[in-house]
Amino acid sequence: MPEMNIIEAIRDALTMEMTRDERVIVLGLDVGRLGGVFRTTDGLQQRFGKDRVVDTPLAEAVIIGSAIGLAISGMVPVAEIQFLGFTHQAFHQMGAQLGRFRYRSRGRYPLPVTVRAPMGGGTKTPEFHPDAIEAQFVQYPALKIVLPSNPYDAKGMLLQAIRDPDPVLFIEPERLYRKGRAEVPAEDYTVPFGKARIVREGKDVTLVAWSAAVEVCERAAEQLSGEGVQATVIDLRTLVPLDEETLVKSVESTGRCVVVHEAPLSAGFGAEIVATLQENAFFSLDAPIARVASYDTPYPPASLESHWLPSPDRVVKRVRKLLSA
Amino acid sequence: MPEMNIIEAIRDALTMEMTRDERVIVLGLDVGRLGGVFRTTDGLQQRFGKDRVVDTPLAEAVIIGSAIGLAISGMVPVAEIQFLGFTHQAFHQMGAQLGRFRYRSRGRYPLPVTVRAPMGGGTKTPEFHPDAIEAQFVQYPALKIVLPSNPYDAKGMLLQAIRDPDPVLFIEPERLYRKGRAEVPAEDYTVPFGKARIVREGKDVTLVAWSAAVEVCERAAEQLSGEGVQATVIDLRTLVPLDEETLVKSVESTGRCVVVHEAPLSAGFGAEIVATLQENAFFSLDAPIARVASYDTPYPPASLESHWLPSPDRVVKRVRKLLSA
Amino acid sequence: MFQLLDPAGRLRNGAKPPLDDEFVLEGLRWMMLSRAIDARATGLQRQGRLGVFSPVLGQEASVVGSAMALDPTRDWLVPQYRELPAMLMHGYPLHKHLLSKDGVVMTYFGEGASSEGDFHEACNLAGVVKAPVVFFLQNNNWAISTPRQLQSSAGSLAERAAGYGMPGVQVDGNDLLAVNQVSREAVARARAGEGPSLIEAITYRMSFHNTTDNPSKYQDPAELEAARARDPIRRVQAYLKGRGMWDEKREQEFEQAISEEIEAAIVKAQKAPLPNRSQIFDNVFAELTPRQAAQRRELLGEG
Amino acid sequence: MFQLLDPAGRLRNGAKPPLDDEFVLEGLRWMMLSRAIDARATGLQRQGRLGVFSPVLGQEASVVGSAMALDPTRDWLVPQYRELPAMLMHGYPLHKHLLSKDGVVMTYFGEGASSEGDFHEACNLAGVVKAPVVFFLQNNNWAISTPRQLQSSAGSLAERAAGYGMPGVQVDGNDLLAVNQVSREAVARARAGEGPSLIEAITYRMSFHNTTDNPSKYQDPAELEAARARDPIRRVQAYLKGRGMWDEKREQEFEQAISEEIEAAIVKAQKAPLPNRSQIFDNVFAELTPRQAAQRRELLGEG
Ligand SMILES: Cc1ncc(C[n+]2csc(CCOP(=O)(O)OP(=O)(O)O)c2C)c(N)n1
Ligand SMILES: Cc1ncc(C[n+]2csc(CCOP(=O)(O)OP(=O)(O)O)c2C)c(N)n1
Ligand SMILES: [Mg+2]
Ligand SMILES: [Mg+2]
Repeated sequence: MPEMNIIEAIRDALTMEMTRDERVIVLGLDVGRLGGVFRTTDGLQQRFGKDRVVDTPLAEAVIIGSAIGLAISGMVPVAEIQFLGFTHQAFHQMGAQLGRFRYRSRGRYPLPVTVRAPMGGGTKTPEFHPDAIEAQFVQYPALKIVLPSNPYDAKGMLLQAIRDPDPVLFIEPERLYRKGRAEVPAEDYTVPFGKARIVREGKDVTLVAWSAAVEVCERAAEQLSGEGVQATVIDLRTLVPLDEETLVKSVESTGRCVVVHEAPLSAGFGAEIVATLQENAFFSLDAPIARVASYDTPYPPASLESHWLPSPDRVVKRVRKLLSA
Repeated sequence: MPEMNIIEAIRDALTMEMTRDERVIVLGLDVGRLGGVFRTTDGLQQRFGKDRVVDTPLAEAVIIGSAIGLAISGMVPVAEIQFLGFTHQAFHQMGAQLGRFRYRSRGRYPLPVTVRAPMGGGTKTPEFHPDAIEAQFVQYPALKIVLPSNPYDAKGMLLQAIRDPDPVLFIEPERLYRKGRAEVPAEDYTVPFGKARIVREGKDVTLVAWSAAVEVCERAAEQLSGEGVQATVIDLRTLVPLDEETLVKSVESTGRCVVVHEAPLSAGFGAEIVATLQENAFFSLDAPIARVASYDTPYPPASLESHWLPSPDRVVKRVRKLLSA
Repeated sequence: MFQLLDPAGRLRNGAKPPLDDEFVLEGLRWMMLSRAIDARATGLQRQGRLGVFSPVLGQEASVVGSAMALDPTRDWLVPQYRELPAMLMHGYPLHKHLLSKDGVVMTYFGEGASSEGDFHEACNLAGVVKAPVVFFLQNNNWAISTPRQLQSSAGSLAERAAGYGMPGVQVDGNDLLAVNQVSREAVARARAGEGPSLIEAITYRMSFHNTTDNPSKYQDPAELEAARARDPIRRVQAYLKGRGMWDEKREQEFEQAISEEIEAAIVKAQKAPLPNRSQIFDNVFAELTPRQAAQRRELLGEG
Repeated sequence: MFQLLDPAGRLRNGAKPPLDDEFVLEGLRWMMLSRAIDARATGLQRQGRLGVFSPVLGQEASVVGSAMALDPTRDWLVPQYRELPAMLMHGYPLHKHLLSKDGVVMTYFGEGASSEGDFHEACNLAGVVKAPVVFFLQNNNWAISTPRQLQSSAGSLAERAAGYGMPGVQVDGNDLLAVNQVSREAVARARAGEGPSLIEAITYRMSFHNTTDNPSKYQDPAELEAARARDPIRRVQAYLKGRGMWDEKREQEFEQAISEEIEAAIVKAQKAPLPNRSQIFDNVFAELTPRQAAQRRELLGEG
């Protein structure tokens, strides 16, 4: 099986799906000749031409707006936004338009649109670039929100996203883009939405994360294991739809849970996980569910981001506290 | 003491503060000659002139942008957005700009800006208009988010908002704008942020709400009282800052809690309340904390909104279920 | 400002009639239908039998003249909310087909909406990709209470087109013939692959913004009076009269037919079943998420 | 396109020198400082001693000529990120004062940024309220890899000004004298209360977008070569040489002084204390919320 990093896995999925389905169009800033600022679309324009890999003017809202129009007229657009934080500029076209056409047209205009964007800090990019604002999009109930954390999922989930009959916000873990290769099947496969991945299993505590925070939890679990604490790590993969079943089952067995995410704590998606779990696994809980998140401040200067972002250390500390409670 | 409805209380606060502080400027769509689409600024332009009550072009982002610029240059702007749902168009100027100037300028440019907007359904306005998206703004940690639910708070909190040295999103309960008058002091007073209001006290369950949902809880509590169930109703008043103390104390005494809000359930601010309470009142809880919210769909057609929005009935049912658990 | 008919309904400069009389009559019928619906709907709203409603009153030539330039078998119409006759004419939006290779999109918006950033982004992108779009700006002088001169200090909004590399034209929006001509030119241009155009139709909102509005707070009655003298419907009627195609009898026939059409539509609408609450969950996604499905069960008491 | 100096540094049409030689020398010094910082910073970045960095290279006349039109005692400068010499000249932004009654704001942005809707909303509002703003558009032909012609099909971006009721002018952005002149005119206009202006400075990004970029993927080397022949620094040097104000000795002196200035700044920067993690919580609000205060205690291990 070939080995790929996340960038390569994404490129592989795009190439595959553009080959298979002529309706697939890639559009965004610098996706053409440059091949994307992270090179995820490298070589696609040479291969599929300028009509299918389109460099747009610098205007995020109309990138999403065009994707909506293309979808209505029968195409299957994959829009790239350079950083998720730049969707600030396109917010009104995302949830309030992209996420409502099927509903307001009573099913006449389903929008098979994928919006791809990298997210997250740890690479010393300034504010906007790293903004982890995934929870804001969950408040638009007709967008699917999916976040692969590794090359295998990146490919399988992107193929799923493009084929999905509804709009999907596909958020990529920027920090992990080139962090090591893993085996990725060369052939066509999809990873279904709404099915969390159990990264490792342990009996003492459940760590829940998505996107790059999964890697933080893995490192925390490793460290905890050295201390004799066995952690389950769950990679949520998709926030909408949410795999409540896997979450509940795990917490029922461990009785303790820490949710970890890169967004600031307050009103982050971690709160939703806690609210859901305490409702559905209440009588199994041995301790309150904890959250480890970034602090409630704007994104700090690059030299301080490592103190601001959730770290394996902070997760470990939180788990210790839970176990001693 | 004079009696006012919420519209009148807001107008009173604006008039008072514009008289007291020459730096206060009102700007927005139709705020001048028309006096605002809800008449909250009626008569202000005649009184304070066109330089202080400014009808802007139809562009929400630059309304917020101008407020930022005015604040940097020493003014105290109060921007009106006609409906909170129209902030979709201004999202990038709200959290990512208005909410970051003090931080990114290391304190050189604090922004004493107030953004006023009505929110909520129940008046048969179409999508956008009623969108309850308050939780999205909480993910911008340097915005204060405040939501009065009655005339007294509307005046006192608006005076507080305008005088606050930081940006405040002041969300008004549209459905309650003219729903009855209440006593409002004619004089100057402020309602501090971060202090919830205990609307009524009961020993059996705590109902938590903000904005127009407070009225839903009051009606539910009334109904429950007829069934012999005594409910505490807490009006949160401000989401940022959050009065955790009042919440925790109440739930410690009742052991049961239902959070009620108009936003769709998933990732609504109710989740944050639940997450916070289960962490800080875990051992006092007799049952999981419940949420009654709108469903996870786009805003439905007007004829169906009453089924979609949280109703006293749904709250009562949920409380009964909690008590029988 | 391009004009073919003067306010008295005379062809300017003794020009030849540019359109078939039957076509103009058809346009007039749509315009009169629109005006009659405005009156009837406002009445129903005042009786509490209809929700908030925005009349077209005064803008009928602008809406009808432009919409009649489209080919319903292949073009798309993307309205704002003040284009009822266009929607009746073509459906909302034209959806009988996916956009065909030579289909054209006509999109409507007010001078107020044109201050939003999206206007700029859309026009600019359309210019770059030579999209087959007609941007139809109805400048009716008002955005609720905000007058045109507070909306922009541009001399003409059509001038903005140059900044997007497309032609822009200002047309008398109360002149059915002129509106139709510039619209057909723009549609033809788009269809030929030459790219988008911007049309600024100068018209006037002769009524309230919508049924919740009170223009007496902000509108000078003299301005409204002046606008009435430029009434687009009377202009076409005068033109057709001059051509021997219109008289009182004809007017009565039209009005009678229109009134019957409207009453029939009201009866039909009243019989239409009210939406069922389960429809709240229809068409959210192709398939509901488990959480949405659970909420639906709760709503329907199946929980 | 307005020009005073041709690429060889000769005044066009035998015009009289429009600026004091000392002023031009001062401009040249800023331009040369900027270019030297670009080289040094790129070097530091390549050694891993500096973060991502965007050079000004090629645009020095555009940035310096415009910024020198401002009065630092009362005007404001609002840069994008490619205006380092302007920021060194005036601080970022000028903040010694609140905006005074006759203060002017000059704001910089690229032709790429001008495709965003905010450009439109800001220009339009500024036109309506006659804001004392100079919109300075640096058209350097690139937005990362996206060339000007994919950004807009407008013949000139300065033409957009008409749509906002303000004057627009295209100027040779590699001509210090011409940039300064149109900038001073726009500043004077704003200061006189006559409202905003749009300046489109035609220049060329002679380097990468920033240190993470690789222009060989998208740039035709011939185009870069052509741009080098229009180098803004050599143009001013040639002009001053013609006026007997520049020679090799002078050049060496300038370069020597600039190099010392930069090295001193680096030494100073290296000595500056690193920010402390507690600063994460500084200036979020005037006063932290209880929740933020608790988080701060946790961070500092005081929890
Ligand atoms: C984003 C947004 N902002 C504001 C409004 C409120 N609003 C509805 S119509 C209108 C005026 C629109 O004016 P114009 O575009 O000129 O169209 P007209 O009503 O004149 O046809 C306004 C301000 C809205 N619906 N959406
Ligand atoms: C909202 C947003 N979208 C995209 C970017 C990424 N980005 C940074 S600079 C740039 C190009 C800007 O081009 P231009 O405005 O012409 O300025 P230049 O770099 O040429 O000076 C892009 C696309 C961003 N920072 N913010
Ligand atoms: Mg209008
Ligand atoms: Mg550029």
